[in-house]
Amino acid sequence: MTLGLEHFLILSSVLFAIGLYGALSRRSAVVILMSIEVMLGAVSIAMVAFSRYVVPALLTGQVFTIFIIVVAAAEATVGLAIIIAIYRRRETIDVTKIDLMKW
Amino acid sequence: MNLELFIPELVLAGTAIAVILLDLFVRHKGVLTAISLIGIAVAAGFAISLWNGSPQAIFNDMLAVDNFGIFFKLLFLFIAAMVILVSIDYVNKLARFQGEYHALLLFATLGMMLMAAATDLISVFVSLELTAISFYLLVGFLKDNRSTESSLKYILLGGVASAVLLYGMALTFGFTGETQLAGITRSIQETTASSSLLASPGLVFGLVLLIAGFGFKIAAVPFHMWAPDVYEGAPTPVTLYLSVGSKVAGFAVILRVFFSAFGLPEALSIDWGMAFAVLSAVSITLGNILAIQQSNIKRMLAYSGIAHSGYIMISLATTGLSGSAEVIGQSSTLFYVVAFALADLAAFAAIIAISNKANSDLIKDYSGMGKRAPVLALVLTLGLISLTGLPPAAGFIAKFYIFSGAAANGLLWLVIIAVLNSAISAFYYLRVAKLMWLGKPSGESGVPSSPALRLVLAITCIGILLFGIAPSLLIKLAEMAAAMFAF
Amino acid sequence: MEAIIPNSLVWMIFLLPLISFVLIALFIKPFLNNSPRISGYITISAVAGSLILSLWLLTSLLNTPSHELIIPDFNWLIIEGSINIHLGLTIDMLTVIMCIVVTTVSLMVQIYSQGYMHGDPGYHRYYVYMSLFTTAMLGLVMVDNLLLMYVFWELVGLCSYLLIGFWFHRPAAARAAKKAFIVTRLGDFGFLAAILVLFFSKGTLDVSQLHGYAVAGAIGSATLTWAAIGIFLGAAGKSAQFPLHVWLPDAMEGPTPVSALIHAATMVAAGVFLVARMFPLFEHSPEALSIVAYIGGFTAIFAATMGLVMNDIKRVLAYSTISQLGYMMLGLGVGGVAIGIFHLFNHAFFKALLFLGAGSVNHGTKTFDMRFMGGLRKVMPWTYATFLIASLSIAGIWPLAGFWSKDEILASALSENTLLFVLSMITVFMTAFYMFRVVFMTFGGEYRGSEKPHESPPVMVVPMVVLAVLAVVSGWFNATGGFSHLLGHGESHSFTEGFFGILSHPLPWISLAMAGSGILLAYAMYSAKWISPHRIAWFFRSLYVLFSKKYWMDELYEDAIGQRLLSDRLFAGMKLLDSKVIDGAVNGVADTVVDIGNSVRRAQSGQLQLYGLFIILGVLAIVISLLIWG
Amino acid sequence: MDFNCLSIIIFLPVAGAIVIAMVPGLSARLIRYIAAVFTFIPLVLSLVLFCAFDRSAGMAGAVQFQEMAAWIEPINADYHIGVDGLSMPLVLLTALLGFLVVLISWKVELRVREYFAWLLLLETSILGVFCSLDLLLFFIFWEIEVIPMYFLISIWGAGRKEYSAIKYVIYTLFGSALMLAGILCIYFSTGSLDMIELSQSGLAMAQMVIPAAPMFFLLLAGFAVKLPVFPLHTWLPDAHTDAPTAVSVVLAGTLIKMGGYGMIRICLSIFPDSAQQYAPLLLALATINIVYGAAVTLRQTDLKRLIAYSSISHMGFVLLGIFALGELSLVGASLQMFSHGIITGLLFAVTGLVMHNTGERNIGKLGGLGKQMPAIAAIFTIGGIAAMGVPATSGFIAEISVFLGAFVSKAVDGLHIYTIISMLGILLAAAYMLLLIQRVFLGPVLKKYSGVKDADKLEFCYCAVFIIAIILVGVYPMVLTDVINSGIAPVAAFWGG
Repeated sequence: MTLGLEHFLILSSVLFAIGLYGALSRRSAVVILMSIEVMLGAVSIAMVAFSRYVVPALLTGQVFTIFIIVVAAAEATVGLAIIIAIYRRRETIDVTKIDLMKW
Repeated sequence: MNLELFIPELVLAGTAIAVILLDLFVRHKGVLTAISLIGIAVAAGFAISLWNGSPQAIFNDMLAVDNFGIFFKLLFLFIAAMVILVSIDYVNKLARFQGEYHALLLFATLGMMLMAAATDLISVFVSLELTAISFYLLVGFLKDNRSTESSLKYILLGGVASAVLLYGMALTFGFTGETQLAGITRSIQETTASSSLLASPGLVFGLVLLIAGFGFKIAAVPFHMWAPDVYEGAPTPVTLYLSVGSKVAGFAVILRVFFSAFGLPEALSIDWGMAFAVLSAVSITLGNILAIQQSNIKRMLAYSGIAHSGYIMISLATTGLSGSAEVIGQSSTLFYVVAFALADLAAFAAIIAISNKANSDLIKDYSGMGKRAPVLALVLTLGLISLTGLPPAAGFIAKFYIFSGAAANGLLWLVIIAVLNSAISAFYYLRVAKLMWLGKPSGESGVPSSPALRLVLAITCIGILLFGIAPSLLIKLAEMAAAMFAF
Repeated sequence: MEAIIPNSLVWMIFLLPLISFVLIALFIKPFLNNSPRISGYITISAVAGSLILSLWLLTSLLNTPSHELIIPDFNWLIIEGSINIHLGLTIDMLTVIMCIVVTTVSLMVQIYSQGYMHGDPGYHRYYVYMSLFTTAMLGLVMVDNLLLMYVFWELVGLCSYLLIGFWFHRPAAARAAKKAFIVTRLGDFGFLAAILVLFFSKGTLDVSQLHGYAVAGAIGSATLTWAAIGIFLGAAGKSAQFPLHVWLPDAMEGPTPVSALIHAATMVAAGVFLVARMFPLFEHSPEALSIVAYIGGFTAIFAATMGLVMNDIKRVLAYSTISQLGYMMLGLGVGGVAIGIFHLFNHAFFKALLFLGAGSVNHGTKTFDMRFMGGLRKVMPWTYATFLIASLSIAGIWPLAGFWSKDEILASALSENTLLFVLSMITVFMTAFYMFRVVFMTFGGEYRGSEKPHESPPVMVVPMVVLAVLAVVSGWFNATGGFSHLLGHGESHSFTEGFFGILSHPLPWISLAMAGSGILLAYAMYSAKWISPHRIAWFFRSLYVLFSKKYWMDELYEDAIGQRLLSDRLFAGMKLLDSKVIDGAVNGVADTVVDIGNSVRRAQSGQLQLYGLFIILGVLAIVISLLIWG
Repeated sequence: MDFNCLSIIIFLPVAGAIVIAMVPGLSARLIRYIAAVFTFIPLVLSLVLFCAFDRSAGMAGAVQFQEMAAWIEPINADYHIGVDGLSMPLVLLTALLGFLVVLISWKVELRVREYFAWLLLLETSILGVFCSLDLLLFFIFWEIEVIPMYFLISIWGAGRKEYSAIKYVIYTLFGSALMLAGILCIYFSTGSLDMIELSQSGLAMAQMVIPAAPMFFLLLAGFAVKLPVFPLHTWLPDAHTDAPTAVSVVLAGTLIKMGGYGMIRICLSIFPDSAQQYAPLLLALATINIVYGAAVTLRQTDLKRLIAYSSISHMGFVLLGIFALGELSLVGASLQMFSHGIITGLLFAVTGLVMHNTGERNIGKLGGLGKQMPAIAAIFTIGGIAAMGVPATSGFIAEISVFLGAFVSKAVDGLHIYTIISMLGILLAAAYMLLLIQRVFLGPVLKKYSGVKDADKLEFCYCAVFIIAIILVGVYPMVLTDVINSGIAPVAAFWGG
């Protein structure tokens, strides 16, 4: 069996779904942030796979992926900083308890 | 490559860095404000000089320099300047990190300018994230419970939305082999005849994910739920910037991406046109209905902003449905965002001054403001009138313009929903006005406002009335900016 | 006065009272409110001027072969191609007779009022209304256009309203005024509808043109009948014909001179005049004409029955008026214009006189209730004499005025319809009875009141004497058919053998016998006391109750229909519908929107993961709908 | 005319409003005088225009005193104003009431500056509606009126004033929202916003993307709310009940006339076929308006509410006249608009006096005031008589023209029945007006009102102006009908005169 585009895409979508599930179900803000990273990783896989199979002559997907990685890192940094700020004030990072503003 | 075309962005980036550095040395923080404003003015000057040149591409077709982009860039620069001016009154709450505050504002502005110019999915993504990350920080700038909570909600949901958007981009790329917007169109056109690309749900699915990702930025229902919470908790100038800057930038991107990449009727434009029409109807209705019961004015404006996104989406729907023959969809978007920005600026400027004094954003604390601060109350009223869409404010012409495009393109049902909702919206906008002019004042003292704030009030008021009574000029500019779409 | 009257002076007949009205309303009342009598002098001179001019007009007309004058008109409401209303006058014998009746009675009443209204705080206001009334009444009889007739028709109704309610602080007066206006307006509904029908049919409202069309048979018979019935409905309202008669007895709340002028002599007769004016239409519609006759005949006896039992002197007179108006309608219906109008002419004088007499009695005794009168013949001899003459006249005793016109009506009825003849014969008896019941109760016997009675001042007595003379002689105009001849319309059924020649027929003797027995019965019951009125009342107690309760028609109209059915049920229901259903729906929609908002708001729970879920659900929703409809 | 008379008439009041609002330190007294001056000049000018109006037959349908300037070129919207026979009387009426309400408001003491500023802005907006010949301009003026009304009712009103004010606003906005949709449809079917051009060529130049009927109804909705037409009328009693006197006068006098004006000017002129097709429906509603409105009026216990409901009934005559589609009926409808303006204006003004002087508005608690306030009673009676449509008042001429015109019009089937039923309205009108007069002014004098003030000189004067106008039109209707007919003739020509 050779690996085809669909295998990568299945992997990517499964990963994306896992990340999404994590982001929507876990209570810890940090875990949610990690789940988002998983989703971005899933996208990267799809991107690279597409690049490899659809336009093998070009590196568009790879370049895109690099940008994604960079941005994800920046986002994670900022996210963690915010989580720290929250923790300092409330001593919790349980997102279900962070619901001061609603309705 | 011609770097001259990129000077406005460079100036702005330079200013941002300069502000951070200067923050380390200067004691009088007013200098930072001045520098930021000067940087914005210079950038705007360069941007104006580029107006109406022939459209050009830079950075390997990553960015375009055309009237459309410049129109938005100037708008963002104007909004940024206004936001910086109103921030002066808010400054006691931001005392510690003024340099960062201004720098982040400038970076957000830069991001938005890039969004307006981006012509490649990669540059779209990067500029979007530049804006977003700046805003994540700005939202949490107060570091109190509400501000940080807003920030957390914003970044986590923003992350999810980014991932969704990216997945959409990936699918688009995968099915067309292009990240270039123009390339995507070309690819779709080429493959329409030969393969069943469009028949496969993959590209459509990608398109939907793009709509969702961008819908998050513009707070379209059902991707809107972050907005009220974030608006409420964020520092008010940031809320203002978020509601007029970030949202408008979102529309700039949507127009560019959807029209350039999927603008042809055979390239799904009917599909996304209808999708936006439905989203618009839902957004307008829900935004208005939910705004009625709000007790916090910022939250109310958040919901009202959702409704206004809905109105603007009418023009997106028009764009999608009218195809390439006319540009009224685009030009009406441009007019509307300007009118909306002016009205929101006016309202928020007044709110900043009042909430500074009253130390509250609750609507009930606006009671009797007409007596205590007649000028502020008047401006706020004018802003609300413009948001309601009553003449002689610019908001009326903006709505008229948008609706006229929609009515001409078979969206009469949507127009009727929209106009009826305008009537509903009067209910909650006027409620604030009523309270200010009819309510009993809770205190005797007036509300102080700085010259900077008064300048903002004056500019926005003049703008609202000018574009409400003599809108020709702005309509012409919008048409020039939108002309690049006609092909 | 051999010369033909100039056109401008014809206009002055109508304009003089108008000038008087404007003068008093705009200058005297605001600025000279404290000068007594001046308003009266102005009004009297204006009306006197109109009377003189009317007489001149009469002679002019007699000297004109056609007995008609054409007066050039003014444009009033002209919309090219749509409507064309000119303000013009039609001057024929009918007009002139009416003018003379109106101005004569009005003049007498105005003079009388100088005494009667002396010292009343509303003195000037009284003359404002009176002048306006005279203006409007003259306008009504003179104009040549149906729409303009309607204008003045309504204006006399308005004056009637204002004058009935003259003493508006009395609740009864206020109520009566309102009732009068509304009931007559019910009739005007028909008049207006007739105007619409005629205008629709012929595009013109010019009276002489309409006559022409009617005579030429150019109006469809159904249209003609409906129009005639509509007009008669208006006439019935104004002339208090059954079933719209209920307002007139209550209208006696107004000052008595007003009752004399408006509610006896002129305005209430306007209905008769209207039918006479539009007679060519009725002539060509037998159905309408017989309706007029039957309603008139029935009203005559119907009102008379109620007149039998009233104790208020003015109310007796009011029912008598209704009854006599019924006679006039009957006369129009069975005999034609001349007969009806001749009775109108005579009735105006003797009935005005009766009312002025009643006013004089009231002036002396301060009451209208006959149970507190009696014996006044001694203290008020002039009043007694004139009242007696008028009573004899109305009872139809030869050779007084009432005899002549009433017998003509009876004769016409006999030749047309036996039933109506019998009814009107019975009415003759009743009329004589109730009138002499009044005479005996008021002037006969001993005084039963507490106030010390006295004769009225000359300013009141002189007009009564003048009217008494007229009440005797006015009937003689037609003793040889001269009056009928002048009016020209229709065949005269009357006996035109002259003053004594009429007695050669059997009919006058029958009617005289009926009248005589009525008088005799009244004498037996109220003067000689041979028969106790109480025993009679007890004997016919069911009828007595029926009459004295006025057939419960007031209760039927005001309580059952007006209040219970319409106001409390229908209108209240509509109000409820308005506030609960229609407005309630509006508020309900608003509340629903807010409620929806409140429940949807709960989704915004502050849980960011829920928000994220909505993003995903949104995506799925779009995908699914694209798959379905895309 | 070189001199832009109409523009001056329209914008002088708002200029006055700006002066009053912006110039600091004005005393209340001075503000009143400024307001009086800035409304008196437009009144004089509109009288001049009314007299200068060319009534000759050759000018039938011609729009006079036009002014035109390019405004929003990209969407073909112009600043285009002018008057024809239809709008001229309404402009005069608005200017007249504009001045009189300043006098009526002379005793307002609360927040005088804002009050007069809003009042003057309101006048400009109404004048603008009647003069606009461009649909967008028309709509803008139409909408501007909402804001002053909102504040005037909710600040200076009484009772549930805020509820009533917002109800008014929401109703109006819903109506105008639909109207806006209609205007957009017209614009995109024809590419024009010019009302003259549209009425001359009708929808001939349309590329019919949208059928005419929906456009007709969208536009009609806006006008129907304003007129108001059953069942969209419930805002009116509330607004009137709680509005200050002067605002009631304007509302009844001119604002609701915008509805009737719009129907003739837009619905009838641009959609003659739809108007004819749907006339039976509207005639039925007109009949309901008249009879039902009058019936509900009879049961009212609040003085102002009663008169408000009577307005609903009276405006039914306007609707009847309009959709009978006959020349005379349309003239009658226009006359009725004018006449109702002055009659109900007077009634509200004098009702305000009664309420102000006695401090009571419940009819059941009033009584016998004829003795204590004879002048007010006389004025009210004259107004009431006019409202009943008694001849020699403008009310009679208007109603009789509507009836005659509707009855003879052959444009719609069944008009006879509608007209006859509608005539019940004047019967009921007599009932409620007389009942009102009886309960308030007649009957025994009540002790509790001893010493109440009667009308003073100023009050008497402005009432006199109303009365003179009522009688003048009633006695010599040609003073108006000539002008009106020159505007109506071309409209009526659609259905064969």
